[in-house]
Amino acid sequence: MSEQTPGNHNQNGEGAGAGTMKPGYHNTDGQGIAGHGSFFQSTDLSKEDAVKATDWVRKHVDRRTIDLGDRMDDVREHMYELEKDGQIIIHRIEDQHEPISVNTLFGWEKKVPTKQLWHHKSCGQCGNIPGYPTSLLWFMNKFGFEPGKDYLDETDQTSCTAWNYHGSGIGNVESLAAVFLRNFHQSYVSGKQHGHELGHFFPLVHCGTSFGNYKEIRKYLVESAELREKVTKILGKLGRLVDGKLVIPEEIIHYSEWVHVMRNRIASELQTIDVSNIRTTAHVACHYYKMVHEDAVYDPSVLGGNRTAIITSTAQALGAQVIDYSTWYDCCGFGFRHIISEREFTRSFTMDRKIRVAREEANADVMLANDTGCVTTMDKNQWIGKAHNQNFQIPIMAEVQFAALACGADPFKIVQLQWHASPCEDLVEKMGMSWSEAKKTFQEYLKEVEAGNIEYLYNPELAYGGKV
Amino acid sequence: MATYAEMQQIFDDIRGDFRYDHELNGCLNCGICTATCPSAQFYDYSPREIVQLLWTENVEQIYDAMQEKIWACAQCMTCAARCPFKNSPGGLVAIMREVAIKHEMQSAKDVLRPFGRVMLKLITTGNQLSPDMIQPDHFPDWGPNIQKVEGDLRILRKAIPVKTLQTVETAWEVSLKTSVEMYTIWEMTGVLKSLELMDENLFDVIEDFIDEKREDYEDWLEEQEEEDDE
Amino acid sequence: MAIHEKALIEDERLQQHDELVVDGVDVSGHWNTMISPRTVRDYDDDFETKIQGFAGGENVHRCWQCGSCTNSCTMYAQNVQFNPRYWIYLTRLGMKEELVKDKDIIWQCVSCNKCTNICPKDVKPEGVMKALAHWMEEEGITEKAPSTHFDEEFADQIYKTGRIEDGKVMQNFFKKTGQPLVQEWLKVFIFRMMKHLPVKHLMAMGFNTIHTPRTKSWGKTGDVLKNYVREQKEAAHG
Amino acid sequence: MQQDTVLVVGGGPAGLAAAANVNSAGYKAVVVEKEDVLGGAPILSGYAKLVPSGEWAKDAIGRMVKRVEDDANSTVHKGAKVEKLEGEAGNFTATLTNGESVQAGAVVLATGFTHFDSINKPEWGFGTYEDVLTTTQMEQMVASGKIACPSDGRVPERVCILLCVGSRDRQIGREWCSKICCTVSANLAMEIKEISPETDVFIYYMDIRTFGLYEDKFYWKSQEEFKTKFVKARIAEVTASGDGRLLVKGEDTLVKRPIVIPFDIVVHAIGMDPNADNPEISQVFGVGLEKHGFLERAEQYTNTCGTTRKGIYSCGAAYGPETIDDSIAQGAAAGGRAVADLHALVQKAG
Repeated sequence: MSEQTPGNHNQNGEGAGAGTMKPGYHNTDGQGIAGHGSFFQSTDLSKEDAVKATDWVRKHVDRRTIDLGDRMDDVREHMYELEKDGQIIIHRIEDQHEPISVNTLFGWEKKVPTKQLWHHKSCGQCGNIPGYPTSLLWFMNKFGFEPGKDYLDETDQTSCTAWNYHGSGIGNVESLAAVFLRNFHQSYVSGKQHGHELGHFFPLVHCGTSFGNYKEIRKYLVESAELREKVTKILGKLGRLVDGKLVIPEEIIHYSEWVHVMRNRIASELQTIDVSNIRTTAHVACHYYKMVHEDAVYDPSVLGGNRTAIITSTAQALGAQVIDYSTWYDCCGFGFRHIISEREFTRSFTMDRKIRVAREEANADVMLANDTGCVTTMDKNQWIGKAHNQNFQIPIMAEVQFAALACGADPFKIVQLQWHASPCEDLVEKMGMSWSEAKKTFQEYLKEVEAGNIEYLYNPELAYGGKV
Repeated sequence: MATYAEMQQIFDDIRGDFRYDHELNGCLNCGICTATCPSAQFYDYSPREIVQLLWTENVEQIYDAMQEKIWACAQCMTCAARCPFKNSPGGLVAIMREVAIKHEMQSAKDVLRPFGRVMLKLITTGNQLSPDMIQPDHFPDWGPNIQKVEGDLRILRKAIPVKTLQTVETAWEVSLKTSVEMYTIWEMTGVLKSLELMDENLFDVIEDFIDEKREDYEDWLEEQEEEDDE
Repeated sequence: MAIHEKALIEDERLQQHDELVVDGVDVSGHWNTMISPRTVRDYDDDFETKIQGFAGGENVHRCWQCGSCTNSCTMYAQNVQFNPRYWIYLTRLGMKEELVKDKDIIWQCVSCNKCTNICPKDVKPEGVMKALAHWMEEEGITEKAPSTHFDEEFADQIYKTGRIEDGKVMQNFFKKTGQPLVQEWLKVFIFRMMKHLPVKHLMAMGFNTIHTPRTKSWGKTGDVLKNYVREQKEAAHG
Repeated sequence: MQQDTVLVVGGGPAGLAAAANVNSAGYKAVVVEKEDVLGGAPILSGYAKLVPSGEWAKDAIGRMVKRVEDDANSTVHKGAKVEKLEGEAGNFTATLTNGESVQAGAVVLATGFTHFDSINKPEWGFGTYEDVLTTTQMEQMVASGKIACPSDGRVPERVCILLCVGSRDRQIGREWCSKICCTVSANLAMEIKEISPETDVFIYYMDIRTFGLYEDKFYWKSQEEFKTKFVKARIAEVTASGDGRLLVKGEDTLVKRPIVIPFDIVVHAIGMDPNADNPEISQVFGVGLEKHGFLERAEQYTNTCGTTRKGIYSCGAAYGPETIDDSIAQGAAAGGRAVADLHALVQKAG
C-alpha cells in the first residue's frame, strides 16, 4: 500500500493506527485502519484532495471529549465543588502516591497511584483465587516496596457487599454507600494509625464489581444530598466521619490499573521468561469497563484506543500474542445469583460464548481476566462441558498471575494455581517450567507449613493494624 | 394474584425510587440492550421489554415481569453501557428486585432461597464468599479438579503467604470491630428488615449470630480496658 | 436447584442426562443441564426467492412492516399468534425455523383478503400465506391439504387421458384422504341423478369409470403437458 | 465601498449558491475556503452519485464551482480562513490567514459540518477491522467501480449498512437525527447492487426517515427493485469470527431474538457533526451556537438566514444536518437576504 488513494489515507499510523486486528492472527503489521486493498482505484481526486477527503478520520479518540462539551458530566468536578462548599473531604492522590496519569474513555485524565496503597481486598479472590492478591503483593515487594510502609493489608475492611446487592436485591443503595464510605474512611485514617498524615495510604480496589459499584455509589452520593444526609448519620454513629464530614476518594482505582501503569517496568525490570509464543485472549470484567464506563482506561497505543487497554496492555508489554475473538465484549456468565442458584445459565453461557470461542476461534493458550467472578465462572465451569460434547478447555487466570509467572514467580507458592480447575498445567509447561517439579516442591513446602514454618510476603503482625 | 391497586402501588414504589429517573430517560425500541444482554441469549428475557413496560406504565405486565423475568438479569450492566438513550435496564431491574422484596412477593422468596448461604455469609462476616463454600462436594458440576493439590483445606490456606488470607470460614480475616460496625449498617439501612421479610428463619439465625458477636466485642473492649488499667 | 426461569426457555433447548457420571463424579440431572442459545445466527438468503416462486408470494419483498395486514386480519382477531406481518418478515430474512413453529396455524387463513385490500405496498399477504402453506406441504413439514390431493388427482387424470372421469376423481380423492369410498351424501346424490338420467348415459358413465378412455389422438400430449408444467414450476422456484 | 460586497465563508454547495446569488444581483462575492479546492464535502470526501439527482458529485458540484469561478464579480481565496472580523453590518473588515484583508457589508457563514468520526463508537468495529467502513468510504469505493472487501479483495456476499451511527445517541452526546443517512444508505445499497449484483445488501434500522419525495425514489426502489433487506434492529457490536467474516450483533426487535449474523463488509451510515471548527468560528465572527454546537439561527420565521449577530447570515449544514439540495436553496436565500439588507442600508443612507 504505497499509493495514497482515497481510502488509503491513514496508513501513517497517526491517530487510530496500529489497530487492525485480524481475528485469530496476531497483530504484527501495525498497519493503519481502514486502508483499502491494492485493487482500490483512485477517484478523480488529486492525491492531496483525496487525503483531505477523509482527514477527519485521523482526528482521533480525544474528540470523544471535545465535541461533548459540558454535556458529559465529570463526577470529579462536582466533588471538588462539594469539597469547596465544605460538605465532603476528598481523599486526594498526592506526590507520595507517585501517580501515573492515564486517559479514560472520554479522554479524561485519571491519576493512578503506584505507591502508598491500602489494599482493598476482594472476597471472591481471597476466598477462591488467592493467587490474585498474592501475585500483586509479590510484585510490590519485587519493586522494593516495604510491606507496612509502602502498602497496607489490614483486617479492618469488609467486602463491598455488591455481590449480594446484584444477586438478591437485599441490600440497598444506602447500605452500599455506608459500606463504601466506612471502608474508605478506614483507608484514609490508616495513615495516621501508622504514624503518617491522614490520607497517606490510598485505596487500591482488587475486585471488578467493587470497583464498578463504588464508582456508581460515588455518583449517587455526589448527586443526592438526601443520600449524603442519610449516610452521614450512619457514619457518625460508627465514628467514621472526619471533622463531621464524609471522606470520598478522588479516584476509584482498580488493581489492574496499577498493573497497567506498571506494565513496562514489570516487563523491563522483572521479566525472566519469554512469552512470545503464548497466545493470550483477554476478558475484561463488565464491571470494570461497562459500569460508569467513562472511568475505564483507554490508551491509543493499545487496540487503537478502541477497547479498554486493561489486560491487553499488560500481555503486550510482556511480549505475548494477543488474539481477538468474536465474543470479546460478552460477559462471562457469572450473573451473581446465577452462579449460585441458576448454574445452568452460567455454565451454558460461559461455554458457548467464551470458552468455546476462545478455543475454536483464537486457539488461545490462556484467557486473562481481571475480576474474581469472571475467573471463577470461566475456570470452574469448563469441566461440565464434557457432559454434552463440549469438552473445550483453556487455562483461566488473572493478568497479574500471568505476569507473575512471566517474572519467575512460583506457580504454587505465589501464583497459587493449585486453586484453579482449568488446565493451567499446560500453560506453565509451555512457558518452560516444569509443573510436576514445582508441584513436588510445593508438597514439600506443605509439610513445612504444617510444622509452622510459613513464608510471608507481608509481616503477619501488621495485618492487625499493629504498629511498625 | 394481586389487585390492580396493589400492582399500581408496586409500580409507584419502583417509580418513586430516587434512581428511577437516572436510569430511565425514554426508549426508541432499538434493541441494543437486548442484543448485548447475556440473559437474552438463553432466556426469553429482554431488557428492552422491561424498559418498555416501565416507560408505558403497564402495571399489570410489570407485575408479571416481576414474577419471573427480572430474576433472569445477570446484572452485568452491558445494557447500560450501550443504550443510546443512556438508560440502565439493569439498574431498573435492581430497583424492581428491591421492590419485589419490599412487597414480599412469593417469586422473590422462591428465588432467594438458594441464595441464603451467600446472604448468611455476607451479613455475618462481611465476606460474600469463603473457601469453605466452594468445596468439591458442594458443587459436583465443577468437577473433581477443583483443587490441583490434595490436602487439608486449612493447611492449603496456611500455605498462602499472606496472613490475612489464611482463613477458612471467611475470605480474609475481618476484625471484630469491623464486623460490629457492619451490623450497625445493616440495621440502620433496613437490610435486616428486608431479610426478615424474605426469610424469617435465616433472619433469626443471623440475629442470634450478631448478638453473640456484639457480646464478644463488648467483652474484648472490657479486656482492653483492664489491660490498659494494669 | 431447579431453573427458576424455566418458563423462559423452550423445552427443546434444554439438554439434560437424567443419570450421568463424568470422571467418577455423579452429575445426574440438573447438575449437567445445558441450555442451547436462542440466538439467530444466520439468514437463509435464498428463501425469499423460493417463496416468490409459489403462486401468491411474488411481492413478498415489498413489505416494509407497517402492520396493516395483521391489524385488518380476520384470524388475528381470533388469535394473536396469527400474524401475517411477522411471517412476511421471517420469509424475507429466511428465518425458516421460526416460520415452522407456526406451521399449524398459517394454513388457517380464511382468504377474506382484507390484508390484500389494505396493503399499501401491494404485497398480497393472503397470497404469501398460501405460498407458505404450499411450501410447507412440498417440504413435508405439513401434510398435504385435501384440496391439494384433489388438485393432484385431477391433474393426473388429465395427463393420462386428456379428460376427467368424475367418479374416478372422487374415488381416488377419498382413497388419498383416507375417507370411506361410500358416503351417505354420495349415495343420495347418485340415487337422485339416476332417477333423471337416461339408461344409455348411465351405462356410458359406468363403462367410462372402468375403462377411462382417452381423448381422441391424445398420444403424447399428456407427457408434453406434464413436462411443460414441471418446467414452469422449476422456472418459478428458481 | 464595501456595501456592494458580501463575504462568503465556505466554498461548499451552500456557499457557492450564496456567492452565485450575490453575483446575480450584481453584487460582489468574496469566497473564503479553508481547503485548497472549492466544492465542500461532496468534492472533498469524494461522494459518488448525489441524492436526489443521481448526478455524479464531480459534475453537479463542478458546475456550481465553475459558475462562481467564472464570474468576474467573484473573488476566491482558497487555503485561507478568516482570522479576525471587525466592524458592523454594512461595514465589516475581515483579516484572512493569507494576509489579505476583505471589506464587506455582509458575511454569509456557509461553514458546513464535519462527518461523524466512527472511532467514537468503537464497539462498532471501525478502526479495529479493515472491512468496517463509513458511508463516505463506501461512496469512494462505488466511485472506483468495484465492490470488494478491503481486507483481502474478495467480492462480498453480504454487505450491511448500520443506520444512526453518530446520530440519535446520547452516549456520545449526539442527540440529533442527521437527516440524510437513511436516504444516502438506500441510495448506496442500490449503487452497490448495481456494481456487484451477487452482493446482498441489508440495512439495519430503528426507523426509516426517507422524508418527502425520497420515499419511493430511494427507500421503495432499493427495496423493491434492488432487493435490499431492511432489518429492524439497531446494532450493538461488530466483531469478527475466526474465518475473518464480521459478526453483527443485535436484537431483531420484530422477531424478539438476539441475532449474530455474518457479513463481509459493514458500513457505518455516519451522521453529521457540527463543524469541528465551530467554537473558533463562533469566536471569530461573534455568533452564537445552539446547544448541539451548530450555529444558532436568529429567528426561525422572519429571519431564517440570520445568526445572532446583525449582518452575519448563515445557511445549510452550518445550522444543523441538512441535505445538499436544501443547503443550496438556503445558500441562495442567504445570499439574497444579505444583498437585500445591504440594498436597504444604501437606500436608507442615500
